[in-house]
Amino acid sequence: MGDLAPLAIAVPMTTAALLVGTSWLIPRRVVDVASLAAASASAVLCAFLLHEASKGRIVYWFGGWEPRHGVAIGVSFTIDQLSASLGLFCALLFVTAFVFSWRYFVVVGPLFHALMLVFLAGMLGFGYTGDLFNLFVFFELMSVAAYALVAYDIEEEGPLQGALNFAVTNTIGAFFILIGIALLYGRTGALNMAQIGATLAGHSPDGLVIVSFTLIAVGFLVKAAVVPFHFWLADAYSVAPTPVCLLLSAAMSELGLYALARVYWTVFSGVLDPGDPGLQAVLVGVGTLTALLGGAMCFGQRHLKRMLAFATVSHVGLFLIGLGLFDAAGLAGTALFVVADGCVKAALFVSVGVIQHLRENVDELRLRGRGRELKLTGPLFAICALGVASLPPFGPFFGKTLVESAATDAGLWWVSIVFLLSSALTGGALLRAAGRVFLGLGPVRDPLAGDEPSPDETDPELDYRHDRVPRTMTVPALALAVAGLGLSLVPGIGHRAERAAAQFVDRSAYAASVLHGATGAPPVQVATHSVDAMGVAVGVGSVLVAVALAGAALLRGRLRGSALVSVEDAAGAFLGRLRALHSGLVADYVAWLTVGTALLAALFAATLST
Amino acid sequence: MSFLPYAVAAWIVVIGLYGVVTSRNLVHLVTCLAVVQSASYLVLLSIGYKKDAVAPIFDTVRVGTRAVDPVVQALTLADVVVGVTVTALLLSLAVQAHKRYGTLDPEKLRPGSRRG
Amino acid sequence: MTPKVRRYVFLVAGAGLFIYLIWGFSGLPDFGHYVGPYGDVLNKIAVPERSNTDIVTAVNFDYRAIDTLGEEFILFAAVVGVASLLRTLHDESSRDPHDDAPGRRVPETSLAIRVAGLGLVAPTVLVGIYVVLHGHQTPGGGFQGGVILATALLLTYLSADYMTMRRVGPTELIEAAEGAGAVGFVLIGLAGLIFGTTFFENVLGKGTPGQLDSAGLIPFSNVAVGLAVTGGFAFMLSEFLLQTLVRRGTSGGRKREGP
Amino acid sequence: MAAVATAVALTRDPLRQAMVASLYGLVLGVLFFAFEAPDVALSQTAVGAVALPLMVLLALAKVKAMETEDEAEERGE
Repeated sequence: MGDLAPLAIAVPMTTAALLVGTSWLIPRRVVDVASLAAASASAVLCAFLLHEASKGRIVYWFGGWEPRHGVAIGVSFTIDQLSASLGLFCALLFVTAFVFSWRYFVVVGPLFHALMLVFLAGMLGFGYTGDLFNLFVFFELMSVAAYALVAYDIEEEGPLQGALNFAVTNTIGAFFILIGIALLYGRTGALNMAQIGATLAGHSPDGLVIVSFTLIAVGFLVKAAVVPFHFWLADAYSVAPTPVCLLLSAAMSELGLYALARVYWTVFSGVLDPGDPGLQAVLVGVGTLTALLGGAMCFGQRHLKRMLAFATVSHVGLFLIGLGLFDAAGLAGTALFVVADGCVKAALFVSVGVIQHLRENVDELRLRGRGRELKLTGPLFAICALGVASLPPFGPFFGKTLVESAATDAGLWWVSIVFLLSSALTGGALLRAAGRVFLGLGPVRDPLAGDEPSPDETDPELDYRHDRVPRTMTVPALALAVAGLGLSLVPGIGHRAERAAAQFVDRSAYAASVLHGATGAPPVQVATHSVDAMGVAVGVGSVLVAVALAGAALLRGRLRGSALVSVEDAAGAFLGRLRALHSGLVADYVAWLTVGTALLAALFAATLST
Repeated sequence: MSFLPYAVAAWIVVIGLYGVVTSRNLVHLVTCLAVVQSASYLVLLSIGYKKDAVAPIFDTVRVGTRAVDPVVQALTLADVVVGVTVTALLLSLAVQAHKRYGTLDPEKLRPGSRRG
Repeated sequence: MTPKVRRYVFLVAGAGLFIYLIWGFSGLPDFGHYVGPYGDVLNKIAVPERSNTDIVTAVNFDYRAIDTLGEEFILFAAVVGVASLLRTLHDESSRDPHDDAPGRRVPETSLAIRVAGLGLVAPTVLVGIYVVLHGHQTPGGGFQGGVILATALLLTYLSADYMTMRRVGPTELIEAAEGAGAVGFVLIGLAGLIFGTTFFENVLGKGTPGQLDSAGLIPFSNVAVGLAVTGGFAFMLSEFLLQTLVRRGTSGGRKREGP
Repeated sequence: MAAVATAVALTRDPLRQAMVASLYGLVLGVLFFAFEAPDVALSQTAVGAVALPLMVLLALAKVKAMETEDEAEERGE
């Protein structure tokens, strides 16, 4: 069954190449059907792989080049439960994205579908590989496909700017990763992650190890859009076609963090101790900053896609906190949170796509009350917004509360407050948008969301009016929402995640199964965390704060004269200043990237070197 | 002397980024990015280099002769192709930007300043 | 940030980055004294086991073939991306190719230069094909040969004109070559899976090292990649060329922007 | 090496920069030969010294063509 691993990427790749090679022969519908079929086939293969991986780690050596005396001479796919689940998640997202794009574009050649399929292959390869350079190759594959997809709508105003900022910053990130890999290769003479990890383990960290860890981390954090490397994200997301947004937001940022976790646990955990308080402090600190800044920026947007983009940034910060705890419990919670939150955010993007399809606009203020007739999309959007605000007992809440309890166990009780604030800000912004768009609540002007004319007022994707929502759009939205919200209700899911995480963080077991062929079954006995009263309180609290924030923003006309006004003015000024930082200038972004790298470098150098 | 190639590579990274940050022309910016990327070729090949060794090609020399590391060369080869494809994609973005807005200056391309 | 502030900010951060990189590089073995197991093992085993005298090619097309597959599709994605980006907008019309595109001073090319240029095409193509086919023995292979072949197509343009190039390599054919090369390489991988046991496993006889028909599947991989690279590069270059021949229609262009 | 790279980054005019970049690609190619990496040298020379500058030149030609056309339009209107 492990033989299926290469097929999962070969199927979409072959389909993409065939579609382009024969583009003048085949009609649009064939392209649609073929790409949907290819994505579904990949999803089925991924499901088989997950089934197989739950029995033991799959190690697949390309070309049959197995390691000799502990020296890897080929490239392996190393698939454990976590990477297999992530692969399945990505493949299923692609299936829904293809269903959604069925009726989405008026004119669309095979180029879009081919790029999407290559994007899928890139993601799967990225998740499955066990080799550091191969990871870089798939990283680039994913990136290049994403650049082209973001810029796909060339007829419109925004995309070029967004795609350029995206491509330039991420190319620099990829370059840093490669330098980091080169340093490791120079030290260990290996590219296989398990082998590098085995060679490094037991030594004390020196300049080379710290620098290469920093560079690799920066590269992945750029992709994950962690502050201050996040600037490109809102520009790119706000202009990308909706099906692409869905994938970028729900899968690509998360894959960046996944790679950071994978590389840390397999390569660096033997030399940079996971118990090191400095390491934890840096990552949790950066995550906190990202969560709060993203949340604030999210509340300060009126462009719905930008709003969701900053919600993504904020949640990426929360994920980073989860990973930054450097233990299995935090990782398990993060994994569940990633999947649930990814589905919910994808459902929200699809809902925005529906609005855009019908109203040719994605500006919250301009859309005021224009969504009243949407009897299905409106409630769906609102429920998903509540899910984002972490309403118990739904999926996002479940993942979050597991991370919170892991953090409390690690002595970081204040992490719960960060989670509460981030959920409240992002959920509140979305609830405010839901109230305004679907119920017509609130004033037509909103200083918090910015009064400057929004740059992309014209419809970015379609140039004529539709009055019906095709089922190919509502079904994916519903399916995604149900999957995301209902994840927590799957029996035993928490335990499964914790087993997978425990398997993920065991570096020596990983190395043994990769280099010496030991079977790597996930451990059966793990400590199981469950939802506690504190967690429920935080969840309910963040929902209440979110509702209060949304209410305050929508009812502010009636609150005039109260003390709230001065608070609001101050908040408006603050958000305005924050927005000004996001200048849309690629040179600024690269400068920030350099500053961020230098700062992170200084922090790591100060905390890690002995 | 033995450290020179690495120092040169670090310099190329920084000077290339400086070019990117101060660029007033997208085509110029893209070329500077290509310069940054070229530093990685230099680093990789420098790492695999050995003194008094031959190229890892054994059509005329005997197997077992001291040869430089072939892996870094394969990686660099891949990297060169990746670099040029990304550059090509960026260039076509720049051409499109110019077609749309009539300028290659990133300052003039930003959302606020392009109207009017 | 104003350009000035940005420059100062960068100078400080860039200096930090420089020092940091130097700190990292200083942990490497001295230049010229590298000892790593991976490359040495491959240098030892590739000739006897793979009958392949150019080890770099063996690494690219056998030991680490999956990297090359990924890279092939990076090229593919970039080509598709360039195609989707530069596809002609509705408000553009193609210029009559005999018209001088402004800024292009080619038409005065003298006959002698044309003949010389065209004369160069044939040897360049031959060199390109040779480099592709002998990749497993001597320096070269699919990438290098492919780039050379694509450049030969460009030479045709530079010495003649764009129309000739269209005749030599029509876009659909180039696209098909790119697609076929990419599919071909996946199929070579699949061959290993079907006839052997794993993806990219060699399933052909390996022959004698140094012979053209040695090294099993590697020469075939080289041809597939050569095809894809030729197609890819030729496509991108010709797409850029096509751009210089496209002009905005009088009705459209940037007048669409702004409120 | 470092000097040529610096020259590429600091040449502001993209047309001249393309020429310097081509030289830079060639220098790198020669250096890689010296590093006993003929495979890389071959592709670096083909890509860095020829293909890449060529693409830049073509992109610039396109931009130039558009600008000339704009000026013509402005004069005409």
